[in-house]
Amino acid sequence: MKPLNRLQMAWRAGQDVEDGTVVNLGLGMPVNVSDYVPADFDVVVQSENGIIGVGPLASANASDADLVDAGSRRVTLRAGATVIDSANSFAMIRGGHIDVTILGAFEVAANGDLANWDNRIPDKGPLVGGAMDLAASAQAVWVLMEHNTRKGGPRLLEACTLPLTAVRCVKRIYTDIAVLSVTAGGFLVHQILPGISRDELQQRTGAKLTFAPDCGDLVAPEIALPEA
Amino acid sequence: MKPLNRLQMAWRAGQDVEDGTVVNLGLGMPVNVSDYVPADFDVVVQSENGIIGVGPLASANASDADLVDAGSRRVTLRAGATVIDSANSFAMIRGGHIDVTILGAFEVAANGDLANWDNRIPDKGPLVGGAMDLAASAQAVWVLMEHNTRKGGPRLLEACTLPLTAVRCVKRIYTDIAVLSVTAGGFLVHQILPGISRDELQQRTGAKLTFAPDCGDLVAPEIALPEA
Amino acid sequence: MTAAEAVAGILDGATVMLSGFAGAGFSNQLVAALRDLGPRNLTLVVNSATHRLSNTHELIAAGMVRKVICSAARGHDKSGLSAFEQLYKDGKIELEVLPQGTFVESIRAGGAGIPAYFTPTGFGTDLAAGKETRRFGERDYVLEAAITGDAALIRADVADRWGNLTFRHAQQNFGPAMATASKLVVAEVRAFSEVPIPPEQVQLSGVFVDRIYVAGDGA
Amino acid sequence: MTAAEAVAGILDGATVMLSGFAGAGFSNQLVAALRDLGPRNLTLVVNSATHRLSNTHELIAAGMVRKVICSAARGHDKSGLSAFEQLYKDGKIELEVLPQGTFVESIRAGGAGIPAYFTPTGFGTDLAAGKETRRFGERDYVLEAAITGDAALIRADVADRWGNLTFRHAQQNFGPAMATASKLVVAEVRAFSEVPIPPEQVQLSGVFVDRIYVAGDGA
Repeated sequence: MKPLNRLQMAWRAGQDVEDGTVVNLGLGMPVNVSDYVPADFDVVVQSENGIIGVGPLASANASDADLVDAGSRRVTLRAGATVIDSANSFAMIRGGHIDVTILGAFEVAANGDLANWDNRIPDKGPLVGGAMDLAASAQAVWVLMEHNTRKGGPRLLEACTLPLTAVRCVKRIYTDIAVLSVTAGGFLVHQILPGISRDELQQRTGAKLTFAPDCGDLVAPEIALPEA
Repeated sequence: MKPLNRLQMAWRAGQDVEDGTVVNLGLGMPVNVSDYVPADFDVVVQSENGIIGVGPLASANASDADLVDAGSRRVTLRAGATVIDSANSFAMIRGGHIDVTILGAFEVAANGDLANWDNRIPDKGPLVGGAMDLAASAQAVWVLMEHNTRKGGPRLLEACTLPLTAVRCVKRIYTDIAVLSVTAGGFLVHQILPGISRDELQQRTGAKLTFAPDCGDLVAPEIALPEA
Repeated sequence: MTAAEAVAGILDGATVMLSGFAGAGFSNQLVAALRDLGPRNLTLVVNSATHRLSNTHELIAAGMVRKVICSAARGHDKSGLSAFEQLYKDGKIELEVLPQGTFVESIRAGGAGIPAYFTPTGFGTDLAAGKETRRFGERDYVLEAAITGDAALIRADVADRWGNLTFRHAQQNFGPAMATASKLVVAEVRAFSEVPIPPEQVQLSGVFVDRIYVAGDGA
Repeated sequence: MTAAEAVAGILDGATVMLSGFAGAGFSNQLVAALRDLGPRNLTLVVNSATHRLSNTHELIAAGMVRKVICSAARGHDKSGLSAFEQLYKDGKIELEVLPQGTFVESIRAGGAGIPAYFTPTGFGTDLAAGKETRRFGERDYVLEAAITGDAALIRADVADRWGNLTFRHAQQNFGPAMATASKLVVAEVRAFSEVPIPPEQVQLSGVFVDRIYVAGDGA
């Protein structure tokens, strides 16, 4: 079975979003998660530029340059939404009022350390944005990332090699081949892509894995990626 | 000439309020100051419960229990007013955005220390309210108080005997018999009630007085006190 | 939801925040329901322990309160002591008095994930006695700690189905900050709206509000 | 008032705050006027040093900027370096990067009289290197300092004669906090109203606003 594509990974994380929660979705893959939350769920998507209740993307002829999310996407407001300023938005984030933030990442350590910003790109200026606030203070931090780097190296490690975003914060990780949680004993595997053995998953991971007693198959519906 | 009554004292302070300023007026005598600011002045009266732009008192049949100032008086809003919450109101106060606060006081020291709350009334609980924030952070603190206690003792002292509200904060003092400022050299007298000599004023004051070169007469129009 | 249902689950020992100031924004029907519920050993976070237009004193008179954090604790009855003052005199209630700006900034900090902050307010006064101080630039500051609550009972004007609130005039006072700083937030409102309050009119997001009690005009 | 008049008096060495984020709320006409005015050795307080929809990079390219305090400084041009990045590479511009929540909380603190506060954000990361830390309860926190400005150039929707402002949607972002934290506050707005904005619609009190430049729809 093929590894999950980016939208399938977003779908998988979306299955774990609970009704009645407030979620913040990071740039890139994570913003797609809201497309896969059941339509009858009352989930509030918060964007750190102050939108409480992000709705679907705006249609081309109804888009508004002032109604954007933190990723500069022109969005709509869902029913019951409001907009606050950045100081209040980050007060909300820092104060623990976000139930789940779903972030992209470069690396996650077995103790939950997260590395998802990088100031080492040659000559390029650093870009941190709101990730440190979200990672430090959301009630739960979930990571959505490929299990391995393009060169095949592990992203789940005993200790991060890249600059940290926050310490001991990640609770769950959704990769293209597995679903894991971070426990006091390190990474715990809940689902594996059919066709990948426990040994192979361990080989592709830079820290010791434990497998949940009910560890099952990671399966997602077919979702086509949009043409680039 | 008779000492100024409470409304005359408020009138006198009102003569020094400048156009375009933001003022906060304490409970008691100070709230009357706004009645004596020239009508064509653009003065914003802030009340620490969040009203920015307090207008005149509400008439009996137009009063609204939700539109009150910090002294629980039913007020109106002036044109251009808004209302904010207490956290933002005190952020405004603490951040130095109030040009002048005019407060009542028990004692003022020659270094500007202010004592205007008292937790020593037997059995009575303490009451501090917003006075400490206003005294600590307004750009200028003016005090409106009788020159002497009911027993004739001085309220202007070398050092306060009552619990302090804030240190080194008072800039001007309007009493019933004099107008003074607080300088690096202590109390400087700007006006004295006609009929009171410099010696007598010094005798009624608990700290050394200096007299401004242009020290003049303290005169106010007749203003009748309302019947009790 | 009845007022009793709205305050259900507030337990002995809870820290409860109550909005209201200067006669506006008291959640008096919820406070009455809390009195009927009767939890003990409460810590109240309320601007005034003794405001004559609030029901706070009834909780205190009923012996339900262990401690009060406030900026004002002086009774208005010149002929005698308030319930609070009598208990305070007898050493039966604990009191923490804060400058009003520190009171509300500490609540705001509690809701904003700030455990402590420096403020110029109170430096050199009895209310800063024993507190850590530090000089920044030319001024001295006091370190103050955040305040959080188990429950907040606040008063607002209109709530919509999403829990969004509007406030009338000075009714908001401590309510928005308290709502951010408490685990269970109950709003007593004049009216309920099935349609959403327009986004630009919302003064407190429903994200912060857990329960709504429609009290009507009575307060 | 022309845009040039609106920015007049911003001097060499000034700290200037610029609003805007994610394409909304940039005060671009004021920034263009500031470029024409040409003060040198500026410190910019701006969320992104390099946002492609803001004119911030023109100030940097013109060599007017000594230091940038921001949360993002990465150019969008994949084929080369932004003006900021080139100067940064050459060691000709100073950079202070803060987590976005710390960036705006420090500005809010600057406007609210708080010289410093503890935050959990950034603890254990490179951005907290060298900063004071302290444990409260079970967590570790970083001490962060307030940020204040000599001038803030912010974008809003409508201003009234009293300087009160409204914002459209996500246009507000950093503007309200910056307005509280700067000595001179200039608002670039779409429209001006001679009649007061209704009290409950005001999003930033005119107490914080010194000058208004009516830019119309252009940004």
